[in-house]
Amino acid sequence: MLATMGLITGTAAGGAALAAAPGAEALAGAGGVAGVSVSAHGAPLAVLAIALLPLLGAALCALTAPLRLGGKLPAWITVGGLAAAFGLTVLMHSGVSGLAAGEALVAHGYEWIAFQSGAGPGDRFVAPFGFYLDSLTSLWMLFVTGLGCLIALYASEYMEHDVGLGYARFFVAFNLFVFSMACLVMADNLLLLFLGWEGVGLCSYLLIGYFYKKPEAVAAAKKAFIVNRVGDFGLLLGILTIFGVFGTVEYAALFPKLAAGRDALGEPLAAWVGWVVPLLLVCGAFGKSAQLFFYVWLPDAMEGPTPVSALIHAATMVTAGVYLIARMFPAFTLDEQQWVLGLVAASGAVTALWSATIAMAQHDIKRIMGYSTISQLGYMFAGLGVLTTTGAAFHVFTHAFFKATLFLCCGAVMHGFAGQLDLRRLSGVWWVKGWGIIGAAMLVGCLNLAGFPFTAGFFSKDTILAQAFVTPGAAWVGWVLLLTAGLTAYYTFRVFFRVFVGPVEYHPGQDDHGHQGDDGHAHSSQHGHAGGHGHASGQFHPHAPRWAINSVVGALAVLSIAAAATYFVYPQEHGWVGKMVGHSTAAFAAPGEHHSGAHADPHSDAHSTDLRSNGAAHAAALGTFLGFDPHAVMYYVSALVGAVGIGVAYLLHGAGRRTAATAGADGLLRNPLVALVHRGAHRKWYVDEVYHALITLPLWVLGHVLHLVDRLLVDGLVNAVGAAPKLTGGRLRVQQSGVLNGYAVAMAGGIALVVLLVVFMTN
Amino acid sequence: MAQALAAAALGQGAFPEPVSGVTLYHYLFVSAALFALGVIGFVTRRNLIIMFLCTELMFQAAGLALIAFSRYHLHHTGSAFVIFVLTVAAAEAAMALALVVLLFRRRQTLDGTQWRQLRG
Amino acid sequence: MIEKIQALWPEIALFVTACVVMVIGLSPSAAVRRLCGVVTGLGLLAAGALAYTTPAVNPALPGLALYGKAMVAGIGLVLLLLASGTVDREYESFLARGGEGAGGQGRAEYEPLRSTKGEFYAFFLFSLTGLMLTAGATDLVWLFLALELTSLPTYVMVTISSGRDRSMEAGVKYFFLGAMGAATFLYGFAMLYGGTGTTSLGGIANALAAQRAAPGGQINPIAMLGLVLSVVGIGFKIAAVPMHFYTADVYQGASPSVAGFLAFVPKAAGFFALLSLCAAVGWGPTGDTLAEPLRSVLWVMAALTMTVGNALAVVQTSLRRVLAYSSVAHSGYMLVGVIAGPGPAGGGTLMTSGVAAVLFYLLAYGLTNAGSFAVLGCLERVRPDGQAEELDSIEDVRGLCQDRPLLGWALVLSVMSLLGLPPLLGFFAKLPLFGAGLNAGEYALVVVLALNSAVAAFYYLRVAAAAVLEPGQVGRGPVSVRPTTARWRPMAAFVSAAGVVALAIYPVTGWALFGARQGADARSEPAQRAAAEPALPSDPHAASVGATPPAPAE
Amino acid sequence: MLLWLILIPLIGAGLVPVVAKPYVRTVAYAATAGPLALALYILGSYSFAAGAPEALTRVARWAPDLGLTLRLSMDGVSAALVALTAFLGPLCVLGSKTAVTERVRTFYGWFLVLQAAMTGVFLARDVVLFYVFFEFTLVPMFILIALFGSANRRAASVKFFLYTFTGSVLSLAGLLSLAWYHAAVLPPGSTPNAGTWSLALSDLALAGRAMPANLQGWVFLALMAGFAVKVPLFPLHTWLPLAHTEAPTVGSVVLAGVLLKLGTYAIYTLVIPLVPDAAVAFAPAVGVLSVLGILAAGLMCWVQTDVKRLVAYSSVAHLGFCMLGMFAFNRSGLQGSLLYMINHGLSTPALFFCIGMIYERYHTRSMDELGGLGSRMPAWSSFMVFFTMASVGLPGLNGFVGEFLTVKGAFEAGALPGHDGPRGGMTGGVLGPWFAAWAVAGMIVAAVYLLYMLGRVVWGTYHAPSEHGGPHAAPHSASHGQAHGHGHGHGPDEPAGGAHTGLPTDLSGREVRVLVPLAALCLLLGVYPAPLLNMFADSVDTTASLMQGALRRAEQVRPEAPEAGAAAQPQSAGAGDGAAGSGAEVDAGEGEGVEGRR
Repeated sequence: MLATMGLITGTAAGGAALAAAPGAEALAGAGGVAGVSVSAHGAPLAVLAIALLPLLGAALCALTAPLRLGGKLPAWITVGGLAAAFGLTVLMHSGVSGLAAGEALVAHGYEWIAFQSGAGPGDRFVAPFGFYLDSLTSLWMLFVTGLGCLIALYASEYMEHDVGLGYARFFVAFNLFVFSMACLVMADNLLLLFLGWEGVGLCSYLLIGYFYKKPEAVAAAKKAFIVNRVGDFGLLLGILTIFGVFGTVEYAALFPKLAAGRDALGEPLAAWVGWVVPLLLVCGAFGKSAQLFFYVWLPDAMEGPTPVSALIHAATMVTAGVYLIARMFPAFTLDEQQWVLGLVAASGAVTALWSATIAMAQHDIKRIMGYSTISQLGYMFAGLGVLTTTGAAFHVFTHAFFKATLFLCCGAVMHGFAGQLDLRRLSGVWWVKGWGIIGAAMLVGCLNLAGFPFTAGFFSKDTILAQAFVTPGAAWVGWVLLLTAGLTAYYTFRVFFRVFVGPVEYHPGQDDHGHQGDDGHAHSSQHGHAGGHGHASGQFHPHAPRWAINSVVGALAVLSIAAAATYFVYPQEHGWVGKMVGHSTAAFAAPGEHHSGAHADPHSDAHSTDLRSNGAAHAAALGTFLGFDPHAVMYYVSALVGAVGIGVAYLLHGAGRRTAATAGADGLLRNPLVALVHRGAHRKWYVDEVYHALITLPLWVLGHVLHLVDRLLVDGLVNAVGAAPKLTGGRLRVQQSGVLNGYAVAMAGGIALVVLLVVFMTN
Repeated sequence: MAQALAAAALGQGAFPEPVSGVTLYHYLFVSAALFALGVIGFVTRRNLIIMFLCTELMFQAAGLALIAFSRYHLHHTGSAFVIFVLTVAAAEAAMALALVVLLFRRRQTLDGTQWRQLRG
Repeated sequence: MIEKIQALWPEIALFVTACVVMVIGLSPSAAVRRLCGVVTGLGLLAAGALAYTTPAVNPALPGLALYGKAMVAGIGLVLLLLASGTVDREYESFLARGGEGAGGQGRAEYEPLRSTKGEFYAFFLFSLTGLMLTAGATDLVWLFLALELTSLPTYVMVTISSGRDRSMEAGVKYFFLGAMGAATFLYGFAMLYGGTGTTSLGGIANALAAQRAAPGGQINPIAMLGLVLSVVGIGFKIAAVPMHFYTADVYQGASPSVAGFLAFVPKAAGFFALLSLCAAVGWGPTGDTLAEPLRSVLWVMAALTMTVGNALAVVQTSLRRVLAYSSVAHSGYMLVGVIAGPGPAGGGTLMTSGVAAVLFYLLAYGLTNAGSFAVLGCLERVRPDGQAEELDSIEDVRGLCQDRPLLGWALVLSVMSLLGLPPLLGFFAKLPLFGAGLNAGEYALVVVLALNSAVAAFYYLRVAAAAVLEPGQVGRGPVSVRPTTARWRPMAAFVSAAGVVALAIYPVTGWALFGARQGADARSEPAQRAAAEPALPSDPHAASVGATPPAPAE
Repeated sequence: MLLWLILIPLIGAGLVPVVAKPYVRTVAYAATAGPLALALYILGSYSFAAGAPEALTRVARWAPDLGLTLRLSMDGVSAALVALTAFLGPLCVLGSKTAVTERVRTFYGWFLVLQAAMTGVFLARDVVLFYVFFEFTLVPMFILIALFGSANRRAASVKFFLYTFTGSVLSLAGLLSLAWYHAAVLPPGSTPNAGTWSLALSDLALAGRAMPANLQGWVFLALMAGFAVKVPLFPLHTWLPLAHTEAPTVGSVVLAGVLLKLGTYAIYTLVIPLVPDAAVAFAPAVGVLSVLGILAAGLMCWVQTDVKRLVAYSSVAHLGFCMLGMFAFNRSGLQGSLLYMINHGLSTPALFFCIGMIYERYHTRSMDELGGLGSRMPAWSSFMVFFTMASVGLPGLNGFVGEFLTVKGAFEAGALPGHDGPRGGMTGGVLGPWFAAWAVAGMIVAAVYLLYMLGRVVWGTYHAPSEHGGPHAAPHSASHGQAHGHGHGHGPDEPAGGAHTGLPTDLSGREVRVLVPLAALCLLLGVYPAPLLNMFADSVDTTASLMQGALRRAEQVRPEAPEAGAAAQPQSAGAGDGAAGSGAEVDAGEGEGVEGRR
């Protein structure tokens, strides 16, 4: 691995100085990136260090286990490495932000897979290990490395029960995740993206299954990986189709061809390319981003340690699908009808609503956050589908911060209350001593998620909502999303009102982060908290978060508020995120954006690489919100809807609550119809059961049937053939009676037959 | 059968002058009959001596055919062959009788089917 | 006359030796009697040397006589090692002990009537004489006499081989069925003579060629009937279906040493005779096919022989029967070569010549088979009644590789070579059969051959597995298997095993194959041949004998 | 030099029975390390960019009358496979130290013979010499399984021997029929050596290509009868799970690592170049069988309870990818297929090693009896997860590159509708996107069963058969957990399998030394497959050019169908099993697409 680094960076530091490497690389990278922004298309190899630092971190963390380097060393390695990577990213961002729209830097490491793939001299398949840097990359990498660094810091405290081997394992996977995510985001070709794509899947698998003694965790990990693989099926086929049609998987060569609508030979594309390729890519995106039909893995993924849920299953990995679609947006606009985008919008809206309903009926606060993540991802997809890549990316950006905040708060609660996550068994946490910062941060997160006015979440959600009403034919998407916004506000504050405010009451959880202690792990004896998590609630003392958790949560809360500010930075380009997106391949002038007074931006058309006649066509039939300009009124509408949701939540769960277990909503459940719906939603609409019955079980049965067929029929046939000589021999053996006359008869018969044969043949 | 074969094969029906009344067919027929009798006897009889005599019958059937052909072809090759056949037959007879005596001394029977220990 | 004698020097040498052996075998002096084996060996060596003087007697197969005789002498030496000590073991030891025990008298007198040693070796030599004569046969009369000379002594050898009931039973079956087979091919010879008007093989070839060349182009039905009957009758010698029934019973009943002899000598005689007959018919003007329906008969015989032989071998528990049925199957393989014929005129290598393939296969089979029977003959199993019996059941060789590694591995090598497992001799023998079969266009037969080769693995593997895989018996309870007193037999096994390996290694293979090719060469063109293969050794005869070091018997 | 690659193990095998018992393993080390050093030297000092280097070709006389020559040569493909064989050798010796304690001489003797024979297969350039080595691998493997295997070993070994032997005898007939055609039918002068009896691969390749199509078809079937069994191509695979399950660890390692590659290598070297037209004609059928194998074997894996059997079935699925890529006949597919051979030869043996280590400790392979080893054996578990991921085809590890390229090859071996003529990456051929799609679906199945295996063996709560579990199998009381609280990282001093195994709970240093080189190579080839790709390039280029020619010929022969119904004949036949219904549209396009190729 080190050798690889040396090869890539071309510096002596990579190969030789193990400990000094991160620092040296960071410095080299800093200088390099800063200097490069002037050069047009080459980028210094040092940007590769953004990905390779976490990889090095993973290697170092892995080494601590066999070397028995105790303590929190892995965490510090991780935090340091990620901080350096973040620093590099910032430098990279400064380099990239100077580029003109549509321009990108390419840092070419080495040729990962390359060979002559055809007879012609130019027929080469090349999938380099190289990075394609434009503003979209930069946007994603900023929050990937930044959040990664913060959450690693948080995890250093959160995971302290596991100091020992598990600790190192956690941080190896954590680092590996950041590496994979960096590859995914920064890849300059689809195959390297696929590497990252599968890599994050692996890390997700390893981290969900971190508490591997819990059967649920193992099952959840397996489920996550496999469902993701199903999505990857589409992605891989999409990559193959793209190579088949365009003859390249490298962005730098691919995007011009996509823009021109020409295939590898310079001829116009067949019509099917316009929908097959996007459809296949969407399949991958749905899998990774837990959209309709594929979302089932994400709630279960909450079995993983909470920092993982925050980083991977809320902020970064699950937005990879959004990134993919944004990155490959030119492919989505190849088709005149763009019905794949319509599909994306529809599924996004349905997913958003669907999972919001489930979230309303859950009791596990982490699961509620999980379903809320799916729901918010639905928003993002709907945003993509209704042609506002900016809105989608902005929502990704804001969501990353506030959802991370929410998760980390939930994690802090879980950490402090011995794994207790049931909102019926916790109450008034904010009022417990030492939980102030957490409570405040939770409030900030909830406000964001609920779309409370002037929070970042409010603006980003609003962008999508408004555009949904503008884009022709997507109004129903807008209504669904609007409804979902209300539900979101309700379930978010349901959590807040029940857990963080109200009477102080808590019951500790049943386990210590899933460690049953039936093996050689005995963590409790190692860090001086023996008994701290005693299971008898009588003597239970919540374990208040210490500096690392508090500071990270606080910082994130602040950031999630601050994210709103980016909306106002570049008003001509729909905010900072809009500028970033607008300069990248995802640039797309959503229809009607220039109608909006606040966002009027005629320039955006200039960035549109491939709109061709579509913009005009759409402009003819722009939608409205009940006759109003959606961009103008949506602020008020969504604020109203959010407020209603919060109000309902207060009425049902906040007002007049005496104990943790009861709330005003309980009365509602006595209504049989409500109870029925509640049970359905609580059981997640039985989707898992349906999947099991329709897919898993039949395949499993098929496996058994095949195995039987294999053993009885196929192998039976083989054995029958094998037994044939024996059977024949057995038959023939009867003739070998040992009787002289018998032999004579047989021989005479043989002679007679031969004679007859001759007579027959000669006549 | 032999008649038909010979007719088809040799295309001529009669011996040269001295024995013109009797054709080659007749000899061949007798020879074939002898051979068939020998075979049938060999497979049906159990007495070793009779069985051996049946093989002698087959040998002599061949001898008869040889002589007939020898006459037919008007040279003595076949006749000479028969002399050798007789010699060999005699040698076989000697061996057969020795064998039969040996076997009889062991089992006090001449029934060939009694020897069926080896089989399968 | 003197030319005829010149062609027969090896046979004369063997005949004379046989007479000498018969006499000295009756000597009252044990030392002189012991010389029987040695003299036999010397006779074989002399015959082998003299074989080199053999002229090309059969115009259709000029090399057959030379190669055949040389090979017979060579394999004969191995068989002699194997045959040593077959008879009179008990009697000689009885005499050596001075008549203690059975006789009861204080001092045992040598009774010539009770000794069969001289006869046995003489019969051994007579049979080989017949075999050599078969190789050089140019006339049906000669062929008939040679075949009978080959067979008649073997009847006696089988019967006296072990002095047990089973030998008698084997003898009676072998003799009576053999007589029927002999009568069949004799009748065939008669018909052949009738259909062509001559007994000379050359004459027959000319007559048949003329018949085919005549308008209508058919071989005379009588001649064809004769040919087919001859082939079927000779099928008894090679143990081909439908004349194979005796094989297992006889091989099992006879002592392994004689069974090993039977598996080679009559078979070789049969194939020499078949080749001579088929050469007289000719494999067609271009050397591709035999005349119908002879080809069909041979085809069916070949296919059935391999299949039946293998199928029967699969279900056996007696190792001797396994080897017997496998010998049936091997005949079937070789029949493919007979059908294929010598291949195109001047056609390159052994791989296209079925005749050469058969000849080489005979050499390989004779050598290998002698080895496997030798291992059986080296050991005896003590039965509960105290009687010792040479090995029979597969059970008896269990763990042999651990108990007696040399013998065990010799058995495994032989068996694997018989299976045709590369890189052992059997593989290189089977290879030309494949090539020749394909060359003759007999694809279906080649597939049958291939599948049968695979079936053969079923039982050969079982034997080898029993010897290799099973734990040794020594040191685990009472051992019932012990070596026999025949001291030279292991030598046969070792020589065979060494040959199986050595013949696979260049350049030994080259010599042996060259010999086979010489033997098969139907169109003697020495100059051309020399040009084609400049670097080959000039002494083909040394090849086939060379693999088997001369070793005196007893 | 090439001869030494074969001779060193053989000499070692000769020494094993005669040296004193303590030195047997030393001899084995030397005799396996020798070829490894030699192979490394060769890899280091020769370039395979332009075919087989002159210095690495050796022709010696053997049996001229049979046309046999001792013709050895080494091109990039054989170099890689020889290196793989040599690489696994010392690891096997190292890995079997505690597993094999009885009949040590027999074991190592035959193991060395096996090494020599396998190396010989990759070097032989004379078809009969090839066959000799090919067949002779059976004997040592038979003995290794039959003597050192587990309970049902005898049946397994016999089935292995008979099944593969039966097939390969037919292959011999096929090879010889080529030689016959070269010698007897081909008019002299039409190829350099036509009319003479030759068994040289180069001569026969020319002969085979000159054969009429129907004859090629028969030869193809005969050749495949042997080689497809060895691969094993579904449904000829039934010997494999049995053999793997019963074989000793080293047997499985060699079986999966190298022996199966003999089949694919033979198809690559002896079938495709020799009878290209028949290969094209049968490619759809082979493609369907490969895909069926990938999917069916994958599903069968999923329902196994014996972990070794699971991995064995996974080999069937994996080799399906290999075959699929090979019969795509384009550079991607061939490169992928060759790469897959190497990669499968690293990751699957590693898995077998891992399972073997478990078997040594717990004497069971049943996932019902044994599981949750993650807590007991963290180091082992890490390796297990690593190699499983390599096997799943995780990008960045070796399995992915081959898998991707084979699928890519299969995808491109067709045409995309709406375009006349190949586009971009498409090369045309008789497979196509639908084959690729099903194969990719197989990758999902691979994830399912391999994670199922991990979930049962590595994750979950620890359980092991009590009678063999050693001290750790004691009741899982809390106090017990506490007592071993620190045993986590320093397990090596605690025996697990009881005194009779003498093995530590987690991996010993020796076992780690076995696995680390494999892991290192898995990773290296995953991130930097270029050396292998470059080594294969020349050979692949030759084969691909040849096969594209054959495809063109097949195209011309094929009757011109009037309309879009011109689905390539084999295509529609091949896709008939599952892709047919929905694939009609694409098929139609392919029919048109393959015509106007560059």
